[in-house]
Amino acid sequence: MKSIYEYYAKWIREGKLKVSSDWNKERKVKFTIQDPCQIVRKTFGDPIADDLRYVIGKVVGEENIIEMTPNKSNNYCCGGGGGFLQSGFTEARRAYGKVKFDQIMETGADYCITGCHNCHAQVHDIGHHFGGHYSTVHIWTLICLSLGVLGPNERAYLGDDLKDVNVFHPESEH
Amino acid sequence: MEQFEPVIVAFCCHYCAYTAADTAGSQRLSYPVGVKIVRVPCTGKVDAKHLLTAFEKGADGVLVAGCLVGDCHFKDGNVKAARRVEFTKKYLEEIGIEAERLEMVRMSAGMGREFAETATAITEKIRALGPSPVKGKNCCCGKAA
Amino acid sequence: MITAERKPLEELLGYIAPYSRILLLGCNECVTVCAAGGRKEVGLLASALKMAARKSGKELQIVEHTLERQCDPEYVEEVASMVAQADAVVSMACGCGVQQMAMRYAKPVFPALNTKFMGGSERQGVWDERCAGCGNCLLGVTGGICPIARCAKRLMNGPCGGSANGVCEITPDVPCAWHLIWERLEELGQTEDYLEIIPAKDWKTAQGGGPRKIIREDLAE
Amino acid sequence: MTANIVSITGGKQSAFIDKVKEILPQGGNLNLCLTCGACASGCPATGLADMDPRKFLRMCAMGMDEEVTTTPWVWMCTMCMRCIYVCPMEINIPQLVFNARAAWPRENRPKGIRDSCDMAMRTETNSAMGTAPDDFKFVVEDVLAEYQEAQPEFADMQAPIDKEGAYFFLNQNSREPNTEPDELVPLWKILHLAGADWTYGSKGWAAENYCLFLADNKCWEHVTRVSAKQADDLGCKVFLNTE
Amino acid sequence: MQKKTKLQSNGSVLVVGGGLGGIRAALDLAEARKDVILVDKAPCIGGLMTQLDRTFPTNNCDLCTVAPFTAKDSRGGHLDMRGLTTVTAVKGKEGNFTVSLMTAPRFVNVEKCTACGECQRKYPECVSFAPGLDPRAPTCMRYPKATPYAYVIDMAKCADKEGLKQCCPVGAIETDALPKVEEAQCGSIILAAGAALFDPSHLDYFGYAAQPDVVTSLEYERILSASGPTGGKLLRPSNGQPPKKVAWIQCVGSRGLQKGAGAYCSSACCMFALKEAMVTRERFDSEIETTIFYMDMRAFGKDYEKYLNRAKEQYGVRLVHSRPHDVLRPVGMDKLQILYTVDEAPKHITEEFDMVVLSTGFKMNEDVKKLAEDLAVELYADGFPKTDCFNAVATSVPGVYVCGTLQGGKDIPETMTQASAASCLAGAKVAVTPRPKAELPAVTPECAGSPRVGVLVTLCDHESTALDTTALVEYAKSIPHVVCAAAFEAACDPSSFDAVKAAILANGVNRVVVAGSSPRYELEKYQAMLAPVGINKYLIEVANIREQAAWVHAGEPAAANAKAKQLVAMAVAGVMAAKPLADHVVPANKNALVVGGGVTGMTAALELAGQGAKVCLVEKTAELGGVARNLVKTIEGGDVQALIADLVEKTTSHPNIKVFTATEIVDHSGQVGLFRTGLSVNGAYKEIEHGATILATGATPNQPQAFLLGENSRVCTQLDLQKVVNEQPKEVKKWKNVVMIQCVGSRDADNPNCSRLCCQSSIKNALAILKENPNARIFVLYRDLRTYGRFEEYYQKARELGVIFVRYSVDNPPKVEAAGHYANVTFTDVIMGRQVVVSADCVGLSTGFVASRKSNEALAKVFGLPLTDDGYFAEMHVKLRPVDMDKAGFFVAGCAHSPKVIAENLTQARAAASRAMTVLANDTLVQEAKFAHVDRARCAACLVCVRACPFDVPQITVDDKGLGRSYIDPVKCHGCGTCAAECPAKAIQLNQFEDVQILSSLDQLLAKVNA
Repeated sequence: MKSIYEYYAKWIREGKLKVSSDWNKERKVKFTIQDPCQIVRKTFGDPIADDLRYVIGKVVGEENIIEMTPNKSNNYCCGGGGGFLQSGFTEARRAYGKVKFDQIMETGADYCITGCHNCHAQVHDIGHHFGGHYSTVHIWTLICLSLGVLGPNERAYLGDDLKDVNVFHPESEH
Repeated sequence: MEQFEPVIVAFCCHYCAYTAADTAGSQRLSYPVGVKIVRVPCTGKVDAKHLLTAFEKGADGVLVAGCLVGDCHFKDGNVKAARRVEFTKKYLEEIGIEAERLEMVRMSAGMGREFAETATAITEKIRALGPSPVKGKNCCCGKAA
Repeated sequence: MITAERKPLEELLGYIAPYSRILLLGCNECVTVCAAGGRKEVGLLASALKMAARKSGKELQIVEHTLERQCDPEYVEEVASMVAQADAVVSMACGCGVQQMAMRYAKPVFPALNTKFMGGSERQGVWDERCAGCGNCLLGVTGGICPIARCAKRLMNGPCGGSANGVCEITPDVPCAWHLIWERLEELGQTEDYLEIIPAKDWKTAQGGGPRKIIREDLAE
Repeated sequence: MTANIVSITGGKQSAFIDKVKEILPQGGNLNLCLTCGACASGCPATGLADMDPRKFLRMCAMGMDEEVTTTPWVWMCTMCMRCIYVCPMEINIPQLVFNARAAWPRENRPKGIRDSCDMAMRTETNSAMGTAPDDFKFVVEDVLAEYQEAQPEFADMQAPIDKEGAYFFLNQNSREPNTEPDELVPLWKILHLAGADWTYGSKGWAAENYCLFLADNKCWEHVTRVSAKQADDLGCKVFLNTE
Repeated sequence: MQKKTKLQSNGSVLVVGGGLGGIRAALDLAEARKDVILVDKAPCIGGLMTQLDRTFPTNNCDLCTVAPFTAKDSRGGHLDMRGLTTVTAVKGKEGNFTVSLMTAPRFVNVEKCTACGECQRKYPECVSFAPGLDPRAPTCMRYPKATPYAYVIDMAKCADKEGLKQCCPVGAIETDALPKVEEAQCGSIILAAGAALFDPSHLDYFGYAAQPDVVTSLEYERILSASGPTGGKLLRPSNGQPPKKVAWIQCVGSRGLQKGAGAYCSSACCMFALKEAMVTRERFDSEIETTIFYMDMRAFGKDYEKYLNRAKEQYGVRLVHSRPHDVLRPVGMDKLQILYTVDEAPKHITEEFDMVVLSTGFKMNEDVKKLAEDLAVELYADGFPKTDCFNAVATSVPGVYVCGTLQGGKDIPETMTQASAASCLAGAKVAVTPRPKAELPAVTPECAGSPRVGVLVTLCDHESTALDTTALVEYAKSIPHVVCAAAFEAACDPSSFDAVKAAILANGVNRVVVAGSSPRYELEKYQAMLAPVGINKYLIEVANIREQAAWVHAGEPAAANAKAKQLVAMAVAGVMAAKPLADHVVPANKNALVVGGGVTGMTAALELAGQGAKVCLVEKTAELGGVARNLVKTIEGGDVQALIADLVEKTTSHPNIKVFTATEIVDHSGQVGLFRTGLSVNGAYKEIEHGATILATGATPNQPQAFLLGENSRVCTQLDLQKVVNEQPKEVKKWKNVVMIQCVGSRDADNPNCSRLCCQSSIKNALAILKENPNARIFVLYRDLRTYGRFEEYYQKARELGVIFVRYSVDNPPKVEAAGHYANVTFTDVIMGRQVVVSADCVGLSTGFVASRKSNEALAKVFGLPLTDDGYFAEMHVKLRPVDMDKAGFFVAGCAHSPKVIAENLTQARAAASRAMTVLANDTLVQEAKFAHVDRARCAACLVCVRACPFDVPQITVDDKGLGRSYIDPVKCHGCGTCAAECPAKAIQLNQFEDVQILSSLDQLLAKVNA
């Protein structure tokens, strides 16, 4: 049982994934990271969070990461886990997520990178609900973006600012 | 005219201020040469008579330097000294000597820096006040050097 | 014990203005105990006078001496040679000592102290008035607390209307003597003494009868 | 207030917390609480349903079983483990919450979670959306073909299912194949470019486990076993969690 | 006979560790004339305490309280002190250990080094010591007056060995020095090497590793310290600004089961935090807000509860019962955020602070652990040594003792007590070595003759670069009465001393002025050196021309030279006015009186008797054993009744002990070494003579009227409860619910202090109940659970077994009501916000102890000893002298000092015995002539001195002429001079500091220097 973050980092270190953050050199789009409780605190601890940061740093540029506080193993759960999303206690879930929302807003980042579906859905939802301006994005989307292989149809969660960046086979849009 | 260099007698408790002065020395923290130290076993030993005599003999200022409150090796000698300093200040005022020329300060043995700073500060204060008004013509105490 | 306090320096400087050789004379009795005129105070005053005089350009010569007791002629006799070499004497004794000196010597004698009262020490550095020397002691019926020395109005039969919460209406930090007397009598179970009316006081035995004198015939020569 | 008084009389009865202690190694340290409040200070669910982890544990300790097994708070806890992370006594509050969930009659548990679990139980894929193996296979193959064609650089990209002996066994959240299939592709591309030897399983590919959240022990164990078995059967070395 | 063989087994005691505990143990032994080797791996002794700023509960500065310890030359040749030394191997057993010692090179010859600092200025990179926060203290020494007073060099960091060697003006640097390996024989070993502190770097949620403003309590202490990195200014490490809000988080690394924490309580951190908070407000800025986040505020030591109250009420230190989850600093924010919650409501609170202090606990030191393992000492899993349940300083290996934080986390007084106790036991194993008889020089007529002053200028060239010593010597010669003056440069060279002595004899010098460094270093040295040539030790004056001229005015040579001359002139004036004095010699009685026949008194008596002292043990009641007779077992399982039986047997049969039961103390006189005490033995008067006295009179179990105690049969005290559990197990088996209430009659207005032992005794009883009846429900209602040290593990055990602990506040105490067969206890559980009513079969009240006020007051009056406000005997120094009393020769042990558990009482008994042996080992006692004397002809018997003396020494006594005059006992006088300053008749003078000496110095000081 392994987390794929470890391999993302490994592959980048080994040069198998030739990622580049050049696309963001000028743009300076800012990213923050939601560490998934399940993978970081509950399973692999800070080393996996460091791998995740290594990957994201290579992909968007280290200088464009703005950390939430707290983070890594001591991160604050977004409130998507444990079945909360499906439990029907929507109001409580959003109240729970308000702290996370504030933390994201505090960073001023344009994007919150999430590594897990629960987080993605919750972070996306609270952003929407509390009127945040950030987008919520999977890490794989950004890896492909930085590899220059992200097609037009794979950008559902990118904001308008990145919709047209490095588009791979723009003609394939449907 | 040469700058007035006040002569200040510092009665220092062996256990704190005297040691602090040693610490200042070993740390090469300079203070004015006019500050002369008289070692006492406790500021509780410092008599009002010693304070007045210092002025009578021509001191421009007098410092009584004892331990921090609660630190006295003899329980409360420093507190008694503080009361005596207050008493003497009133006497000085009657005589016509500015009470600020006499001061009680407190420090611990490790406070070498504080000792140097205090000695410097009081010297500056006295310098601003000028020579002691009771320094008579017959009194042979002029500049220290 | 007789208690006293030092006079302001200014007053003393006024007395001795014409003189430059001063004998400053302390007393090792009451005024030593009440920290007004013992050897230590003599030293302080000598310093202070010299400095104050020097401020006005005058160098004082002060001889310091403290007698065992300044109100006895034999002791006073001891300083004859010192007095001879002085222009004036400043006495740090009580009024009795000053007068003893003045009677014996033809030189000017000045008091350095204001003699205050007959008192006792409450604690280190604090003295309060206890006895007015009335010549007819009532303490036996007032529970050992004197209503003459300790009541501002010298009342003989209970407190005045101004006594409230146990304090004197004239000086609120002084306890009402009659309040104290009552408490003390209660403590001793002698409250019936309080009911006894004390007749109007005959002040003849006090200073009211003029200067007093005691003669012990067996001792007096 | 009177209504709220907790009355303790008579002998000790086996309480909810005791049962949970029996299940957990070292009893989950559940008795060791120092009531320091570190858990409550850091729990994101503190204050929801007028509860916090310390209070919940305290009520369990006081034997207030009815209240602790009916409070909806247990469904608001995400078992994120911020509590146990700092607890000086390393008390397993998340497991206590899990068991409190399990104490609810299944029919009273939140419908959304229950349905998702039930759905997963109906198919060997474990998909909470009920995606059948064939449907998954179809979607994967369809999307793959589309991209192989549209983006010739990825013409030989693969998305194998049940490839025996593959190094990685990949799981996949049901959301992509069901609602946003294009989102499957970036991961495939990465794996392709990295030259990873991987496979999905026709059984047990779904990454989500709502039965766990439902605290349905039997079901979540089943779900987990299906995935693990498939990975083992295919001879995969590494079970790669994609989220 | 057996005792004798032990004493004859020659050798010394090895003390490992030169912290406070090690120093105390070594000094005790040396003073009791036992040979000691004290080793420490650090270059100088002093240990952890020298890094502290001030210590609780006196908030004293430690620097000056520790300095006399380490500098005092009272070792009498018995103490062999070695820095940079480690024990590499140990062979043999009790009475005959062979230890291998390795001394790492210091690269500085301590004998030659004058601590001038030249090497440090030229080669600062070789300075290696880092006392937290700052890589380098102002000097490399751990604190400014480190003993030995010399530098140490880290040769590994030195690139230019030759240059370094050359830079030393006295050639003290030995760059090629090699480690020295030696073997030593010793009869017993004391491990006093202290403990390490928990490193919180890995606790990401507290932010220590990432945030400069998060510091450990020791680092904060360094910031407060005058010798610390900020020179005694309280500044935030992040930005150098003074903080406005500081928070402490308690129990970091203690009371935990995860992330490397110890399960035990470190015992000292609560007080430490309180002290830091108070000092912060008192000394730096009373506007600084101080907040302590705690789990239980453990102020269990003597008078510590009052200290806690003072912190809260007088200093406004805020206490929050909460363990925060996080210390955060969001990106871009200047301040730290603490996230916590309170008991009353489930909600988050975020509060901003400028600094956060983590109260990190003690951990076993790995080096020490290795040594303990080499010695085959049994250790707990956490590495701390296992010790006997009735003997906290005895390890599993006979002859190996432990004390201080090495034995487990503790504060300074407890360390000092254990150190003395360890030295008592270790010292019993080695022989007394004869001390050369001290020849006291007589005050000869010559020394009082017409003054002939010799001036010795002893500064070395490098120390006096600013000074022209030749000119100084010439100047000195010109001073009237100076008959010779000379400079001798190599003050450390013994041959130059001979020249000096010759010069003194040749010139008929009878008074000496030493112009050199501070009298704090020079005076004792020259007093000893010049005694053989007939110079009275009180006719030597030191002119401090090093610290006060050469160094402080190094930049202005003209001023420095003028000042040096003036200082010499002043010293000459002073020494001219000085009087020759003789030290006092007091013959010593070598017997001891022990008052109190409880376990403490018996233990003290046995230890003294075992070391050869004759002991009178006086017990008020008809029986030995004291309050402990009511106890069954200790929490560890120790059998108290067996202990008492054993002690009684040994005490009554020991040939050196005479027991007087049903005996009261009637009167007392005399002084240390020569006391006389009158006893009423069964009504008959008897007088005994003794040299030292130990008070072990115990305390009284409290019986407050509260919670239906004495009214309802279900309600009892913990002492009663213990009896019931022991004697009526059948009854206990029937119990369903038990409630215990803590702090009944303690920590309240009537009895403000904590009784210390109740928390563990409730837990002991709870565990005993559960052993009989595992199904019983037990509730313990407490204010702060004070299971310090290893008691914490029993607290954990009790929780594990289901005991429920509920906090209550004084504002909302529990209620106990009779309810038929039961007692109903109603209390609030704040966490749930609910009232709870328990129908209890038994309510156990932790009623604690109160001082035996009446009998203590009577004894205090007879002996002339001080009591604390709440009626316990007051020790001399709550920190450093926990068993010594103000009156020399008196020692206190056990509950008479303050309530404590049996093991602690026994430790204190042994400590008191050890301290008493330092008195009893001497045939005579030498007292320095540092006392005030009264001119009876001048005395007015005014009582000012009687009232002013801080130690109640002056008395108005009637002389043979019937004259009542003040008398100051030279043996009792501490020499502060307060009486002399206040005497209105100027009848009192203080030896060595007489008015004439001070005034002559003043005269000289203010006279013009003709330079």
